Amino acid sequence: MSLPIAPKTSPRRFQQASWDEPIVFELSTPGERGIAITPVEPAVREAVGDVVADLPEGMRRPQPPALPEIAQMRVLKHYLRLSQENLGSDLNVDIGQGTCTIKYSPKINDQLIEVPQLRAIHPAQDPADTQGALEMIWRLEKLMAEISGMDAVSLASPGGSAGIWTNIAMIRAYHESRGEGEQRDEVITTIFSHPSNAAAAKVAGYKVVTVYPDADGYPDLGALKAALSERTAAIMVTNPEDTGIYNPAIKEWVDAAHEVGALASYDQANAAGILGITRARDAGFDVCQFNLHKTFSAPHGCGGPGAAANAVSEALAPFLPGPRVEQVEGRFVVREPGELSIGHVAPAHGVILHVVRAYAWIMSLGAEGMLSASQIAVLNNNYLLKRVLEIRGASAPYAVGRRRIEQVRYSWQELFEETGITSEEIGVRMADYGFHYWTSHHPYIVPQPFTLEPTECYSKAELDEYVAALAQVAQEARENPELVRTAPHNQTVHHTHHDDLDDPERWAITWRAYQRKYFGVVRADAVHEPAMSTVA
Amino acid sequence: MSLPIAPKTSPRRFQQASWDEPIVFELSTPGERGIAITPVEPAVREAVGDVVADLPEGMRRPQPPALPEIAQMRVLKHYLRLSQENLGSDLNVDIGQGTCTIKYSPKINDQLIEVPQLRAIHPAQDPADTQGALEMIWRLEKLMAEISGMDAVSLASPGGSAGIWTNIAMIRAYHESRGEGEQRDEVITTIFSHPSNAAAAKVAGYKVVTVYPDADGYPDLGALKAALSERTAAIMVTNPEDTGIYNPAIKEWVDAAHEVGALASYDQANAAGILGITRARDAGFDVCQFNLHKTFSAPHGCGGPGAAANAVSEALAPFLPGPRVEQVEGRFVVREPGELSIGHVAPAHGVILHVVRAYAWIMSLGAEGMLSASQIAVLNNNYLLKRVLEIRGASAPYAVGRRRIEQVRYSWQELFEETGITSEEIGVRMADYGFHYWTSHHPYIVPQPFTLEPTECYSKAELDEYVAALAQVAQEARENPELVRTAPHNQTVHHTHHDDLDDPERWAITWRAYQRKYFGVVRADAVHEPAMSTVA
Amino acid sequence: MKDVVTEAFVHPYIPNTAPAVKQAMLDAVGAESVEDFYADVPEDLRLRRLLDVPAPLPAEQDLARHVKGILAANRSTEERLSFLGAGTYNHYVPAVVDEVIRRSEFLTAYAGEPYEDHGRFQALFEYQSLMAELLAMDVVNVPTYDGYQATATGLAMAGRMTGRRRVLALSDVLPEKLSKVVDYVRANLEVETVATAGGVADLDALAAALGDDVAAVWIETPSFTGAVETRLREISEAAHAAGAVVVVGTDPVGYGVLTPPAMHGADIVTGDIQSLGLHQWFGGAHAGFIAVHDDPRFVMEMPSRLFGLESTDVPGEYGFGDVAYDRTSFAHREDGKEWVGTAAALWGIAAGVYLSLMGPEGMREHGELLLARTRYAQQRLASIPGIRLGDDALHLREFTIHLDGIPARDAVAALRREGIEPGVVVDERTLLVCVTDVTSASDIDRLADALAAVVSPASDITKEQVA
Amino acid sequence: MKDVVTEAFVHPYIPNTAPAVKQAMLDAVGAESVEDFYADVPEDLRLRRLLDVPAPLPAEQDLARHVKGILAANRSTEERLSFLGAGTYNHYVPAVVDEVIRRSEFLTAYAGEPYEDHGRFQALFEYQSLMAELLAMDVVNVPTYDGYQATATGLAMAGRMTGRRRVLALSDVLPEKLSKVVDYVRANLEVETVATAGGVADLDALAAALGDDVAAVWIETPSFTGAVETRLREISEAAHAAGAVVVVGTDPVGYGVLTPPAMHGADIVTGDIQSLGLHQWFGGAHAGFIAVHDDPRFVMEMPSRLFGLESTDVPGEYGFGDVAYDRTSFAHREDGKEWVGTAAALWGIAAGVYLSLMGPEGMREHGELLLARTRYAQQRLASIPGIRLGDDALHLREFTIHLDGIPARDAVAALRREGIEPGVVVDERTLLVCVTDVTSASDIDRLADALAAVVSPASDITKEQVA
Ligand SMILES: Cc1ncc(COP(=O)(O)O)c(C=O)c1O
Ligand SMILES: Cc1ncc(COP(=O)(O)O)c(C=O)c1O
Repeated sequence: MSLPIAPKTSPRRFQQASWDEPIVFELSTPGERGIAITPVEPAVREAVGDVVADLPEGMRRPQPPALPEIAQMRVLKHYLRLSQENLGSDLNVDIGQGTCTIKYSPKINDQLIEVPQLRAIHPAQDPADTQGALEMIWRLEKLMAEISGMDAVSLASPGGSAGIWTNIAMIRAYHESRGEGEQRDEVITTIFSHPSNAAAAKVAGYKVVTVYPDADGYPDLGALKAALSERTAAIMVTNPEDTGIYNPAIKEWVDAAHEVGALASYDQANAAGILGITRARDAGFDVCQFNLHKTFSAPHGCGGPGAAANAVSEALAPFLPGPRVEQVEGRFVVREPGELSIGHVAPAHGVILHVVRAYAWIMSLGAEGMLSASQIAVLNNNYLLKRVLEIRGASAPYAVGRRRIEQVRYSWQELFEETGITSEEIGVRMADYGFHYWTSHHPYIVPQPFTLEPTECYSKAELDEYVAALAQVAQEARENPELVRTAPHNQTVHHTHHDDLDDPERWAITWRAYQRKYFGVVRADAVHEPAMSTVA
Repeated sequence: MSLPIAPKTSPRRFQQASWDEPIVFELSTPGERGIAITPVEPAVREAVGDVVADLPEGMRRPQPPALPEIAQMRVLKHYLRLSQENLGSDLNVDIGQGTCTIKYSPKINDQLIEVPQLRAIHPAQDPADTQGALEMIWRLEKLMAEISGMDAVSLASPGGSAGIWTNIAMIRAYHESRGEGEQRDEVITTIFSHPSNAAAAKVAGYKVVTVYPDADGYPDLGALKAALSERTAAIMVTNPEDTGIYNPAIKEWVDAAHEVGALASYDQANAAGILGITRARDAGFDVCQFNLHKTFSAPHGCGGPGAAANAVSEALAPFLPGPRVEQVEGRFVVREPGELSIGHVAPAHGVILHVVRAYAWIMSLGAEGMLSASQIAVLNNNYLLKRVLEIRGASAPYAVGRRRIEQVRYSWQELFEETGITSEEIGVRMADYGFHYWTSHHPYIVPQPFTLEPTECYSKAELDEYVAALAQVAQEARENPELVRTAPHNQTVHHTHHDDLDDPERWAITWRAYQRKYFGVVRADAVHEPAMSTVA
Repeated sequence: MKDVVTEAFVHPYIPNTAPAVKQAMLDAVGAESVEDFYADVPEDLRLRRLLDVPAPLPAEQDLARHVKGILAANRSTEERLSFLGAGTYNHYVPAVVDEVIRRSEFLTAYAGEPYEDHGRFQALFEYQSLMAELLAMDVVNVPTYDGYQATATGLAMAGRMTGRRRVLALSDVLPEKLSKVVDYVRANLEVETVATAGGVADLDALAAALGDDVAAVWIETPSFTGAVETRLREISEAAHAAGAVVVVGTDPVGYGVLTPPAMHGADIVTGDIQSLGLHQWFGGAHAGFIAVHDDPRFVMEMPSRLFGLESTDVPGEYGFGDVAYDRTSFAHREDGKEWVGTAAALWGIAAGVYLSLMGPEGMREHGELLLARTRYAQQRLASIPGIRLGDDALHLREFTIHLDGIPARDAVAALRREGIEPGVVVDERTLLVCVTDVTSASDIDRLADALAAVVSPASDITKEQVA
Repeated sequence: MKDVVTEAFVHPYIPNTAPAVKQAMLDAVGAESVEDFYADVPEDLRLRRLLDVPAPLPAEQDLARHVKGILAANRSTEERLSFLGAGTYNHYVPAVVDEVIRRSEFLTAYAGEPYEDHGRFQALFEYQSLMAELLAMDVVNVPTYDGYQATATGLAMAGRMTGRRRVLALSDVLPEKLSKVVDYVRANLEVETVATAGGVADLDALAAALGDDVAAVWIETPSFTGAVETRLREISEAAHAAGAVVVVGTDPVGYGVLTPPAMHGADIVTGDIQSLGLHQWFGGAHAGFIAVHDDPRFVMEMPSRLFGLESTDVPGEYGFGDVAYDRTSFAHREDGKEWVGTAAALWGIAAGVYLSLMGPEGMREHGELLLARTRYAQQRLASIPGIRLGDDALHLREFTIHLDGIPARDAVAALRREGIEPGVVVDERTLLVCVTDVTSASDIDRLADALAAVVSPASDITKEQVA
């Protein structure tokens, strides 16, 4: 063959890197060193003697921990190889982490946080030396207040669910402060709200009531009203819900909650479709949280760190966690949490890396840009909806014929009925074309679900390529189901057997446990019996 | 299947990432932007008017350059994907770039050069503001003087071959300064010295005489003596040569050159096996150069930037390129090149990034560490030699039974005779196991050559794995030659047809030329006839 | 109402703002404008004005200048000599750690499957495994938010396991951590603080407080003041005798030389890994670990993800997956154990790289260095007239000093004027001083000299007197 | 003689210093000690002592502190207001560029095959292609060292092609570059400097100097002083009429708005890409390009590697390879064209990423910004009594000013005291001033005010007077 080169296929031919790397312990060679430690200074040694030998009885570790011994380059190589075996959103068209709002995390923002003036500052330093960090927090709080319409904001929560926890912790404290702590022991959520709303409420001691949608998939106002009572502490809802459907009666929901004395908590983890369109305050909410690592572009880091902004009404402001940053005569000062505050929810001021990233993202876009981001996210989503529905076997249950906001929960039910191929299997096969997708949270109300959220960050060409892959896999499911069922074929590893993962006798959660259970290799420092065995 | 997992194979199962990426131009969508430009300030606009419209006749580009229009995330994604399709030494056991001395480039050194106090300084700044950079240069020059035993050092040359050029340029200036410029018009090198010695001498106007080794592969002193005369300007030799053989008569070579009034130039691009063992000065050399990107660990950057240190005797010091850094009363000052200097060989002070990296590498190791690095590099090499020779079909021509220094030029001649598989084919197949190797420079004096240089940076386990892959491929060559011949199978792309690359009618050196030649797409700004067609 | 945004807005982060593409997409879906998509949002909830935020800086260089300009008001601990700890520590972070966690593939990944995100699963399984060796326990979670959360969850686990309500806190706990823990568990548990004696647990007080209503005995070691609990074995035995779970909150930095709590009978060991390869980041980069023995009664109470090893269709290939996924809120909403969400996985990878580099020797030497410098700093400061050590306990990295002649705040203010942060003010007369591998002997000498000059300006303490 | 090194030395960069492994390897090869391997090095050439260098800092944190400590003596152009150019320019570098060239896979790769190093081949082919669009030429090399080398080689090519010896340099050339070029080509070519008129080529002088012994007419545009050659078309015609090759040395930064030299008849266009996405790095990060038309007479004279597109066994797959490898010194030693070696490939990738980000609009706006700020700076400075512009030519980014009342060095010294680097001293009374996208209007105003105060302390020039 010779030039010219034929056109490329669509979807692309993809093959993920596969290094067949051993577990890091297997790279160990006795005597190797990964890094040298700065020596104890002779003057110190002379002054203090042998501090290890002097340790009290039983405090000196009898044998060194069985960490591997590996020279530096090989440690690096190992982890770089593992990194190539991972599909970050910088490499992937990452629209299949539905509800998880994968945006472009601008590289400049990563550069900005790496300056020593952020990376190497300590929260207890003289505030005169951390004015820049405090100003960042103060500025982002102001921006979040405007974006949400709320009165006060805290950036202390170290994740979206952590922010939900902060919401319910404040709500609990609020009712307690009014003497209604005992009485109000229920929280209402919807099944298409993120599970952390239900789960956090439970941890806070509440009974959780879950409302299901009406036949069209819209949150059921009647069902809510039936559930509300003077025992209700709060409603905790996501909107648009995981289906991408916006609750048109959201104000009525909030009003109904308020009518029984309950508060309304808005899980705005993902506001990517409605920034500058509508605000929590406009619907009457008392409290909401945004995920900085979703709507505001901070990267997801394989599952954290994340960060949330909690925004509240004036009535709830005293309950915000501390410390708080205030501006006094042009200087930024730190205030410890007050009487009513729920206290500290995490170390220091929260995840400052994401604070700076979110601030930079907002400042790059401004009001027009954020509005535009929402609009394009929604355009992308509705464009994708159109294209996906053109694939035989795919459907978008609920609200048929209506538009969605920023995401859609789709179903392969028809395809499944026709071929027996599940959504999960399709998801695995999709990654053979270099695309990830996720089904949905449990329970699978939507049968054979898959959830796509294109955000504003992907070009039409990328969406088209994604859809081409979906269509291709659907066709494979019909024509060559075995190919789909035996996937993955082009990824780092092959079909994995998950049976051992649920059996305590067989699971292997660490290398150490694996060595012990399967090879009888027991570490010298092994503690054989869990001491707590005295407990029934 | 279930736990436990079977042992891993050796060599490893490897598959390189393959994204089937289009050419960047194919990602273009009209209207997209990769980055926004800071706007012309209104005050400026008002003061200067429309500077583009005001350009003189013919100076305004008639149509914009046909660069692609791509949003930022997609540009990033494209290049990240390409990066995964490349086998850097951070990921590879890169001992097959024989003669190229791939060392671990410590990550700390990359961090150190990224401080604004290095990255954002300008060579014409007040020297008071660049004392740190000047001190680095000064310090590394001192270290290189000690390492080479020479009297003066310049770090101005931006690559190893550039350093060789600097060597011959100084030699030429030296002879000219003594009135022997005309008379001395020959340079002698050896065939196992790096080709740049021959090539640079030619550019400097010299006739090149190449000496071949004796039957044992040692540089032939008799042949040298026969070639030397009062026309000889210099001998320019590498030692150890590309074969890994150290010329035991190196001092006799130098002495013989000196006897006829010629200078002796030592290509020490690679001194990785002899740091702290023996020095250029000890053998009487007048000038030598080291590659900072080889022996001193600076990374190779896909083929540069590189950097060289030129070290010279006192007699040659006045000929060193400028500017020079000197220490005067504890301050570092910059001196422009003097009368005899060959002048500037590159912008400013040379490749400061590599200066700092090399300095940091030396400081991490110190004298003991450098010696140890040499010794282990040589141990690794002789260990590898032992193992490779255990593979049927592989040999190490010359100096049979003797040790080598830091590298070996091997031969697959036996295997080739048996199987018809060439060394080049074996190299391609090796990369199916995740290992690169390179054959050797031309001409292939050693038949079916391959050149391995393990340096001090690889563990025994890595060397063993490399050899296992070599043995595996040799076996494949016997048992399944087609498998080898049709390689690559596990790499980013497949067997490539090189015929078009040597035909001016068919080669495609740019996308633009490809579009024109194969699709008749001619850019609006195309210049149709090379204007120089008037030249015969 | 009309779109408030100008049609021509094109931003590098938003490809389909390119006008022709945008129009083509609207056409493809049969929409007049993007307004069509918001049909479900009632008009009275629509903002219908631009958000009132500052003018944007779409040019990256303008943005960078702006943000750097704000951050430039900070002075880093590279510019100040810092003895600040109290939960956030200034340890050296090897360049390789930064390199790995900067990798796009790790930094920007989220929740892919064990196939195309094999690297993440393996790196986190390795993290779990490396921590397990350091702690001498067989099960470690994928990191939760921070040490506060880890300990809070450790106690909540104990509550669920025992069905009891009392928690005895035997150590001095960092106040912010106590605040979090108490609020987190208070729906089910009451935390009772048992006063310490000489900086460590008071075993008599423990004996008096223990009973069959105690869910957990909670030890912090090193404690808030850096005191290492040396009688954990006795505490564990007492607690176990009462049917209580021993929950430890710790910093793993010392376990290259110190005996890990599991070897003294701890059941649930929790803590923060900020010391293992994370920068200080203004206290904004923490991650929490929870370690237990390989006992399903414990494991099944853990809310976090646990990555386990598995076989694949290819012999010799390591596969991974979620162990006992049914524990989690992802699987069962409020019926799962607490909740799981985006927590701190990247920091787990960082700590894994850190421990891979350090190895046993590195952790041993590092632990010894910290012990030695702590002791040296104690000696230097205690030798200053007017300064006493807070207690005689064994300390790692941190310890308190009492200032006789000057309020702690004043001492801090005075030393800040010299570019030194001498420690965190604990009370009127007490400072919490921290030394790490980054704090050299001469740094400590500088602190001592500066403090000496402040607390007893007349005296002239020099280093020689100490040795 | 015995090994001078202690046996116990273990370094993180040298795995096999681990004693047991080292011994096992010695045993495997049957060597007593590493000394055995040096049998060919005569004893009288052996050093037999440790090198006399400072004590090492094997602990990374100690090394980092030491190196940062030295570099801390520098003051960056982020801390100073800089108007320095003269070949090294302070342009903004997008973060994405840094991200890509930091990638381990690119940073540490070298010379792999077109298979497992496909990414490098494609990225550099794309670089060639992007540059080709900017320059409107069909062939661009994989970068050589820098613009000095590129132009030197461009002239050498002309020499080989024509077999002639004279080169006419029509523009003001950066002295350092002229130094390099002259020494590089002098074995074969004589460079004659033809004095400029009004900052640009003197066409009458050219006419007088041209002859059939002229190999090349050499134009620098923008010249050393930033002057843009506007009569290149006429120059080319004259040169071609004489059978000479037109070699241009340029900075491609302006070709989003300016007509590229090829469209005015240039045959070989050379220059530096430092302006396209490379930081200043003390002048240590340069790369040179050589562009020609797709004509084998030119292409076959290029010494650098040229990556070309190719088909593979798989339809639709892009393969790459070396075009006309036989040209090179790798293939034919001294019979190749000059030489090829490790040059500046990574910077080519950087520039490729930069141009991919910029696109046509970015380059257009950027070019306009530079023209506008240059003009603005000229206006502001020229309006200061005692300051005159060096010439009336069209300038891009740089221009000279003449100071009537004060030596240039003194003006520089005075402004440095205010943290301003006003420009490069060209001669007694002349400064070369440079503005870029990083130099804002207010920066220029600050320069003007500061200069005004120095050259005519009495006058009080304010910005208003200019507009
Ligand atoms: C609507 C909603 N709420 C809450 C969360 C939880 O956020 P996090 O993962 O940060 O805990 C998510 C994240 O996916 C979400 O989509
Ligand atoms: C011995 C020797 N000399 C010279 C060179 C050329 O160095 P560079 O590639 O930096 O031009 C090399 C590089 O491979 C070499 O090995």
